[in-house]
Amino acid sequence: MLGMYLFLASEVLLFGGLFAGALTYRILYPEAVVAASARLHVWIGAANTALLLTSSLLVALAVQAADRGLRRPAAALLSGAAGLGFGFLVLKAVEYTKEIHQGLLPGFGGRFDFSSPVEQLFMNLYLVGTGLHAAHMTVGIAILAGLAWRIGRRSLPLPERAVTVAVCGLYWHLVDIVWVFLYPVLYLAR
Amino acid sequence: MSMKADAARLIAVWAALMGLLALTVAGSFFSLGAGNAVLGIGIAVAKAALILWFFMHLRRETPLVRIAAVGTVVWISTMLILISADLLTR
Amino acid sequence: MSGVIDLWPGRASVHAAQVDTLLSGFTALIIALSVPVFALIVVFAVRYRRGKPADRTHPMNRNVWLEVSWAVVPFLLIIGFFVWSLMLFVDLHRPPADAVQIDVVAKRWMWKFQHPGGQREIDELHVPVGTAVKLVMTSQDVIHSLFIPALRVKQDVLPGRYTTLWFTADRAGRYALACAEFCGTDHSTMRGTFVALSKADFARWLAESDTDMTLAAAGAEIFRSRGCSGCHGPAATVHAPPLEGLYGKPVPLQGGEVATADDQYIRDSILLPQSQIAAGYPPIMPTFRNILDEEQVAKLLAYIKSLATESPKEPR
Amino acid sequence: MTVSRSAPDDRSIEMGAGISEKTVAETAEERISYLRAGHTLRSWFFTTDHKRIALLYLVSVTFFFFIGGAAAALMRADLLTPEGDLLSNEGYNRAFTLHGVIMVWFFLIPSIPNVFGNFLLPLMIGARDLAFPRLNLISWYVYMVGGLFTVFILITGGVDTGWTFYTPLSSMFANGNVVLAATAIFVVGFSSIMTGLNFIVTVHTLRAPGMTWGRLPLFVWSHYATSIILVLATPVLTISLVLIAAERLFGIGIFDPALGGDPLLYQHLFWFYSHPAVYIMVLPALGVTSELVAAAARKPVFGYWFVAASSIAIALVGFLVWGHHMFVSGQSMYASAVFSFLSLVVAVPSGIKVYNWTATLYKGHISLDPPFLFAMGFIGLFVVGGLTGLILAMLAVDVHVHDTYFVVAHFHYIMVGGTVSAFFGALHYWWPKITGRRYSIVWGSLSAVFIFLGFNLTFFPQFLLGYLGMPRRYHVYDPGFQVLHVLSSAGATILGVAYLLPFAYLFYSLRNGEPAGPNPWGATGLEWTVASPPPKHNFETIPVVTRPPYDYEIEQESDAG
Repeated sequence: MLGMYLFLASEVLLFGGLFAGALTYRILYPEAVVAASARLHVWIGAANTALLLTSSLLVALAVQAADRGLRRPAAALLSGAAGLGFGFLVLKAVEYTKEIHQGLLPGFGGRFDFSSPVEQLFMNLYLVGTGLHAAHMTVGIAILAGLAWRIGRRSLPLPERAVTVAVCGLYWHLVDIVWVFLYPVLYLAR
Repeated sequence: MSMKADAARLIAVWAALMGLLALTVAGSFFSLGAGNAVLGIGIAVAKAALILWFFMHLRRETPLVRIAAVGTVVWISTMLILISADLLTR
Repeated sequence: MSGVIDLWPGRASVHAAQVDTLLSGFTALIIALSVPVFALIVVFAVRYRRGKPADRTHPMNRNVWLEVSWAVVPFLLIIGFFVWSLMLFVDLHRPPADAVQIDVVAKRWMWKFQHPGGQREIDELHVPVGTAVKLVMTSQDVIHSLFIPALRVKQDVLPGRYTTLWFTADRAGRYALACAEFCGTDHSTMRGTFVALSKADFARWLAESDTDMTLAAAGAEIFRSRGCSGCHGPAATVHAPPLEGLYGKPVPLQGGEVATADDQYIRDSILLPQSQIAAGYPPIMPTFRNILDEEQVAKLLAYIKSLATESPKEPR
Repeated sequence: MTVSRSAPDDRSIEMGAGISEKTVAETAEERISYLRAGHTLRSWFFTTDHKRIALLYLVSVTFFFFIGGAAAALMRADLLTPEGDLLSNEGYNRAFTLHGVIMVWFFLIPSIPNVFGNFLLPLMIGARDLAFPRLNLISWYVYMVGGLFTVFILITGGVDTGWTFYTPLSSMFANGNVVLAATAIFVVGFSSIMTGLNFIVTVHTLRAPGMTWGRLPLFVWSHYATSIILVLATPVLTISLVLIAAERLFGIGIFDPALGGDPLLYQHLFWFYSHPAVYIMVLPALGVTSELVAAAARKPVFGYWFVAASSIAIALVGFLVWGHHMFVSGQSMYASAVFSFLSLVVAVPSGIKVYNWTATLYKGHISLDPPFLFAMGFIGLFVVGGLTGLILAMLAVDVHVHDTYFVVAHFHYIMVGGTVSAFFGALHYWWPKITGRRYSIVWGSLSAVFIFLGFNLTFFPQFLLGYLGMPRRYHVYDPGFQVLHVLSSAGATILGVAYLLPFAYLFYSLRNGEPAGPNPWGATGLEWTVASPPPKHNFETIPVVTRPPYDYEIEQESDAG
């Protein structure tokens, strides 16, 4: 448990570097950052936040079920959470596609439509931040799905190995927390 | 404590999180100047605290783990505060 | 300049002498703090050598007061020096208002200097003694750092930003000038000469150096040829902020904040126009970041500064 | 520490997450030393024994030490003449970048923690292994993958950014293999995080019964403090490198000044890691010195709690001082003032340690065997390095000496004079424990003295060079500086030979050294209660600790008479 928390601490500081970047540009160029943020898809971001919060709930419930040795509910809840996580990635992909068509996503395609250089900077930060988060999501989904599968075929006996579920759950919650901060910092800068 | 009561509490926390999400989105449509940033980050902190405390079971962990969690928050805030101290006084 | 090894580099300003005094004083302090440690280690190692009879009764294993005193006393002494050095440092950041401004543009791997009269030089900087000189510096590519050892000053030169450095040289002579921040392949050849001249010599040097027009006049030329005057000029049809009397004044921005129209603000407005938009004007200014280089921006700045005393004329 | 044997308790099995369970019948096998338990390559490369992993690290860091040293030798040879006749501009830039990258990430950071920390931490706290033995092995593999990338960079022509990778030079202008180098450091960062995490959990969960926090050897305290930094600082470096690589590969970085990017943002992130990283390098060395001084004097370390707490204080305050690398960078004047003040604060705990070591020697029974000579050398060089660090923290002076040879001399005094001396001290102190053999005391003492002298001759002239205005990373310089440069290169020759010396007599001792016995120095500490070399699972039965650390009084009574 302590080991996992320490690992999470290092993850937090990993994203901390990105938040430091966001903070820097918010302070240096408040207006341009607000303008750039306003062009993002607030509602997709909100929907994604809701998806993640709900999946976190499912994971918390799954941990509880695992503690009590309830095999089937635990597996079902974990699969559900992984499914919601997958939904998040799908929405994210839709969002990226829209942004590519708008000429907002750097690194893809040749046509860009940035209203200012600072907006390009902001979108770079947005891409690295959300991309890194999506990479963490992918790992998390794989872990949750793997857990659900192993619980389902009894290779992970419950409640004896409930700690494993709890530790993986911690990781998922952390990915959720990171998004909880990314969302206002990137989408809601006003 | 019974399974149901535990589950009910988690669901209540989830409802609170969704409420906060609605609040933060709604808040972004009002122009409050610096208030927007404070509101956005404040709500994010509240959400993170709820997740940590209930979903991540920090309330049942040993003091050591709590220190680790609080320490992390202190660390990252230190970094952000000292960097902004430079930016704001340049 | 004597002997095989000079222990002090040449001094060309009062500030240099002050830094040397600070260093000497502080060195004395650290010697006072460390030599007893070295001496005691040697003495103990000899006196209490294993197998050698010595009085070893009542060895101490802890003593809180001793601990606290050797933590606190050196710290307080050091804090005294901290205050001293802080005062010198603050001085370095407060150029006098009447300082002569010289623009510096660093570029891999050369230093370019522009005097207000329009004189330009590369890798050589001539300044008059007894006059406060302020260098306003920026870089065309990577981070450089202007280092003049004889003045004991150094300041990084950043791309996209102005940094300043000021000094009053008080001894004529030729001194070294170097880039101190690693800037790529030929970093160690990015050196030059800092020449402090008496006022008369400096005036002669200024007169001899070729100069067709002052910096501000060159800026006015760019202002016309690059089309700035089309919007910001008196006959403009576009609604753009007037630049007369702008320099040094507060500018209300669209977001409600207020910026000061200093060098950095004007530079950013030319190269990153959308980042800070003056209140009441549409955000229509195109960026000039691929059109103007830093030297031209410096000239434009000199021109806009020269308009500081004129009263704003609202375009019709 | 006197140790009473307790009955085998199941607590140890329950706690040691990765220890394979042993039946009583296998105890005879357990007594076999860890070196003889298996001779196949497989038994080394897939071992989870912390002691074998420590030896894997010892071989690897030594290898990188010599690559980095070769780069340094090239530079010193090139600097003999002001025109730099040996190397091209580009070649020199690549040499010092390589030297910095290898020495910092592939030698100094892993040196003491991964070799001696790995070997000794479980022995010192009475455990059979680290908390996560497999993670420990993975961490070595990750380190080697990073190392392979570095070697690959060597073959493909190098990097020319300096080890600091300042943007926009690194992200947009440099010619070398910046992305590969960033990948190498990125990868080795994970190894650091794993090790740090492993140490923290081990100290918390695997201490033997009776091994309270107040009884931990100071070596363990300093490694605990180091681990905190490893876990919390390394990820910030990781993200900075990711951002540089993203900018170089895809043009999506956030530092581009043409877009309004702030070049100082990278420096803030980089030094948020790299200043604490300096403490990663030096804290373990401080821990080693505490052990050596106590063993040399046969006395408890003076003011145990002050020394232990100062390690933690250095780790914490060390995170607040990074801005002192940026006094002339264009950072705000007010921020510089705050960072300068905090940098002076962090000197206090270091000062406490030095004064306490000196007081420890008072009325001791001081032995001048090689490890203790190294320890004395360490104290001397560390004090010079630390106090010149205070000069650098003085704002007005730093404006002059920043980015000159003064800085180079200062950090070499800390890292080479300090950490490398402590590394050799530790090697000479625990060599009999690791190998079971004694080495030649005469040769050991000679190499300690030569390293000390050679070091001072190499680096003291650089303080003078720096104040005279010789900027660092210069390959062509003003002819006026030549005398000092030649002195420095002469010293480097002595230093180089002195570093090679131990390899000769230590290798010789492997075959021909006398058996050391469990406790050749008459020292306290659980590691000296087991055989040399230690048995595979360290302790037959988990010891119960009943006495404070450095409890030399019992032996002293007979000795002093």
